[in-house]
Amino acid sequence: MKRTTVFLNIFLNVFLSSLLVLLLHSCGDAPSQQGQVLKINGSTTVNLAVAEAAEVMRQQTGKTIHVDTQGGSSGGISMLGEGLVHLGMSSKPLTQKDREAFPQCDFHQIHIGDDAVALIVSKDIWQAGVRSITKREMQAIYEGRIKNWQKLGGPDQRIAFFNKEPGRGTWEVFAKWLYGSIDAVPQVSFPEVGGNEETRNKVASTRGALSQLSSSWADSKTVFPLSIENDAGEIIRASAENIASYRYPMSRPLYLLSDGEPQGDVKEFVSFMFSDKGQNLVRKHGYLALADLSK
Amino acid sequence: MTNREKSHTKNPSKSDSKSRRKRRLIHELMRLFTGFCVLLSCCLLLGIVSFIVIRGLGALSVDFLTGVMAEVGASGGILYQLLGTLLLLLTAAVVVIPLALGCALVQSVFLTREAHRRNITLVLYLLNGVPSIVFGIVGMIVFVQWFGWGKSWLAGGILLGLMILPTVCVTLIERIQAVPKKYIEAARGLGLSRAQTIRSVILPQSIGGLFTGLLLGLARAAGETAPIMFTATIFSGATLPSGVKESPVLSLPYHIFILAQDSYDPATKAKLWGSALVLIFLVFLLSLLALPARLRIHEEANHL
Amino acid sequence: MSQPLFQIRDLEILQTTGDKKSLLAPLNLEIQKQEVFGVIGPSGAGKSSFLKCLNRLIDLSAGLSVRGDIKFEGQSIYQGSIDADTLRVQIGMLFQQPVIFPKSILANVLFAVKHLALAPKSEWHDIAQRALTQAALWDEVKDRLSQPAQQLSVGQQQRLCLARTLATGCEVLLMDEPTSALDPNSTEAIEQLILELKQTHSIVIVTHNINQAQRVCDRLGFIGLRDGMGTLLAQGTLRELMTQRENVAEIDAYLRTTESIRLDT
Amino acid sequence: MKTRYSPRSYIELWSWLFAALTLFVLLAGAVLLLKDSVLVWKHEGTEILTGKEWFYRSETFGAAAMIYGTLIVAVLALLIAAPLGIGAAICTVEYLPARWRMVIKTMIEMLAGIPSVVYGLLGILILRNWIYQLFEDFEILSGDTLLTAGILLGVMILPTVMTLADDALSGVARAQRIAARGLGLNATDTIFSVSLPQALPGLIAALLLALGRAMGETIAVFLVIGRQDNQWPGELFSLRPLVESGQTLSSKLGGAEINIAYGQPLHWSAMVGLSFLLLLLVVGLTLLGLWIREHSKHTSYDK
Repeated sequence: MKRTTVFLNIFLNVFLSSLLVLLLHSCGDAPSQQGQVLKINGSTTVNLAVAEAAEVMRQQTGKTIHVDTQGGSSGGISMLGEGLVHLGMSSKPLTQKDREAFPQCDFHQIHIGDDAVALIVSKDIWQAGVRSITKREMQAIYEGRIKNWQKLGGPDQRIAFFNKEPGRGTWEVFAKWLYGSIDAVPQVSFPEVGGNEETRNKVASTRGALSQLSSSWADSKTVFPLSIENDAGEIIRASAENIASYRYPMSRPLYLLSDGEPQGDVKEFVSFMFSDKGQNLVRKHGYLALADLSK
Repeated sequence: MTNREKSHTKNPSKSDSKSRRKRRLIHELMRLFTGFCVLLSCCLLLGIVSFIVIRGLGALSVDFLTGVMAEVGASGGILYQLLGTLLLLLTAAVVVIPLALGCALVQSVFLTREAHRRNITLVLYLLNGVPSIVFGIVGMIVFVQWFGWGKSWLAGGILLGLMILPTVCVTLIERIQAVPKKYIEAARGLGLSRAQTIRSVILPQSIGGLFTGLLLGLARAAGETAPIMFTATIFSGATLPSGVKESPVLSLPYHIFILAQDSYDPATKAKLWGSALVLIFLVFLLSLLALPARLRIHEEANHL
Repeated sequence: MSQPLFQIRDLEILQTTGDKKSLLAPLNLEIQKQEVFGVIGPSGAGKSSFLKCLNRLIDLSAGLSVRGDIKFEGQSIYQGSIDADTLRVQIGMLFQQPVIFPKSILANVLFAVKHLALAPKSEWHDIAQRALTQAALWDEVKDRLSQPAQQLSVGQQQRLCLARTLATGCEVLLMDEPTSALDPNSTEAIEQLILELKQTHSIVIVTHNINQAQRVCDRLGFIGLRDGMGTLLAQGTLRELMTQRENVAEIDAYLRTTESIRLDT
Repeated sequence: MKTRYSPRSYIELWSWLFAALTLFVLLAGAVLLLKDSVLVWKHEGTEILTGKEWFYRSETFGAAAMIYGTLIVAVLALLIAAPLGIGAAICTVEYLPARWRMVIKTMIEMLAGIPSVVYGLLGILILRNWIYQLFEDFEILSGDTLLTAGILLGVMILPTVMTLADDALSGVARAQRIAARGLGLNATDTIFSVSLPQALPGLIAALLLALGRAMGETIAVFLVIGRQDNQWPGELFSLRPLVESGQTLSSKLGGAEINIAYGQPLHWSAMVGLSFLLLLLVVGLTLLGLWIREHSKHTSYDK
């Protein structure tokens, strides 16, 4: 009997004190003003390099850096726009529309490396000899006018097109290449994929599959990047040179986004990304570092 | 009279045995079918668990449990993911215990009208049915937007606590109702007030139900991703929180969810399965801890 | 006399769990056809368990096992390949509490007939009427056969259970304290029924009440507790049992606790 | 209710306080969902229920295809979980000795403890490939189908069905079974004539509650359903859509779109509206299940 009473009392105390703590903390200043936590959110593509850079920074400086990938690039843009994070990650250039959506935010794009969006196919299609695709063909697939690989010189196999989730930088780069602007993209519904590994896994295990994927993930073992045939009939591979020189049409810069000129912790982090160590991490994850671009 | 009376069983002995054979056959088929159901269910469990054990065991080590994630999940351990999940569970427990005690006592002791009691039960059932993603969305509206907490461990803990409230509460109510009436009457007869009766008779007899329910509920909460992904956890960088606002934690389910979609390095895969194994182990541990109490209740119920 | 109804040889009930002690010491007994055999003794001595052995309903009790054998009409029911379910059709049972299925009165009476397909559908009504008449319930329920059986009084429910058992055409009835839950009037009705059914059925009845035993039973067996086990300590007519009183302390102790009876009535 | 009732002790006050807090939190949650989705109700009206098109860029928000997906996946899950779960419950309650029952019950409840994200992983790695190979002849596009999600969910809700069915069956009085056995019915006859009819309301309630669970499940479904919008079937009763990708309310809510919607009032309110619809569906089913259980209590036999 006594035990229970004691238990109840202890419990009440714990509970009330935790309530108190809660209240005190909600009244406290937001860490953003104290500048203790650096929060980063956005593109899963950029995340790989940034998250590892954050690991190094954490060890070197003891700072707390939160990295998350909610909603991909547009998640990064909107959360920066709403003031929820200090740095956004984006794998596509900002559009006018993005800026208009968050007028209170002074977006700065910080170019940290380059990548390209590859159109990847599964092994059976690659082995059947399909190596390149034109913009017109891709449009026809996207609009549902071409549904079989035969039309592209491939086997008699339905095209299993996995569309990258809207809001992903990959999708926006792809859409811009295909239709000039995102608003011009027709309304279509395809099965959607999100993360890069999910895309690679699903394309690799599906015959006749086609999807958009960061070129660094296209390993040419499980999934294979198609070359793009331009209007002049040139076939352009998503090679490092072609991406660096922007000959490959879906080359894209990778950005960190800040609200205003980077300052304090943000500036420190950005400088780290520009340093050799930071740039090496960009390379480590298969992207092109800034130095490779200026070649 | 005997003969006449027996006629309907003895006479058509042939058709009788035919119907008996038919019933016998149905019996055997039914046993076969239901036995198969049990076997299949158990095989599913064993299959799933052994699949995860086989894939994840390689990653498991002390360093894995006590190390910090490195190289975006490809190396290092899951210390903060594990601690984050434990913190969320602890918070959920702290949140749910007073609520569950309050609701259970009101339902089974203070409310005297059957209709009112039923209403509380109804609310609990409804709460039990609320999809976990809806908890996530509501949490996002309340904690992230309205309170301006950003992502916070406390928000996750509160949401998980509310989510498991029905499990805890219903188990507790069952235990309270199982307290023999005569004890309560005896206590009241001795002149104890209602509050004293609760403290000295009802709670000591039924507090086990609270813990059983809590363990079962936490086992469910430990694996939930949907309520916390918008409100409490991030992918990397958080350690232990020092405040409420803008204080996310890492967590095992979210870790697995993200890596399942975005793991570049094959080394990450092994770590991913290792994390899944640790999570399952945690969940099983919680359910197993609740087992002795449940077995005892079961035995008692059998002897009554 | 012809072959006995039950020939019980070294029947023993063991616990399979816990301390594995024996609940019923090896028991030998013969029960004749067309007699009412009563089993009396203190509670907890295993009378009910013993009764359940006779139609193998004991199989359903978890944690108990049976050793020894019973021959029913000369046929072994534990060692042979007899079907326990078929056995239970032949040996009906009445429980302490009336157990009514949540169905109509008619559906209750015909429950076994229907689910065991004992008779074609055309005969069902006759069977129901006959069984209810035998259980002295027909006049009370004939106008409301399709009403829920739960509406009957407890005494009526017990008679309905009896009718339900009789409808299977069983020859033997086992009764486990059938009147202990009933009021005096209903008890009297059941006792009256037992005396009538005696003409056509063999009956084994467990009872607490020595007066009842005197009223309805031809012979009795006394199962008492000795060394913590249920043991058959005496058998015979009530008068024979009374004469054992001096020899067997347990019987004496039991009779002291029950109401005194007058033997000469 | 508040009449002449004054709490008489600290503990009582405390209980009422927390019970009231629970109720308040619940109501507040529901009201918030409704409030935050007002915009979309105004914008779409009933179109959100009947509209088959969801294109957020042109502000067309019709959830019919998602509701269809949700229902189909949940029903598929139930078709798998119901026979298996009820069968297993029958076996443990009616055929197996009591000590076995607890062992198996515990094992199956552990199946319930496996986190849904782990189920999702298994779905991606194993199940979708099985489905893809199994239905190769139907020229299915990929392994991400409604069927895959349904099967995965079926396994996931199996413990719920089994546990609740177990409760319903063991709620049937033992005396009823013994009485039937005493009349000469074998164990199976007893199941069909006594246990199942009496447990039926409980079983139906169990299935409805499990159905609600299935509808709310997010993460596992998200990973294997394909997340293809606007998959309204050409023919409502054709089986073909089962082996195609689709979208459920919860998989939509778990996806990236919610982050796009964040900060755009109409789109955000449409997403909140979806969660309100989901809540409504599940609450409706739960109420129906409970109503059946309550309602039949009065007609069934107690004691």
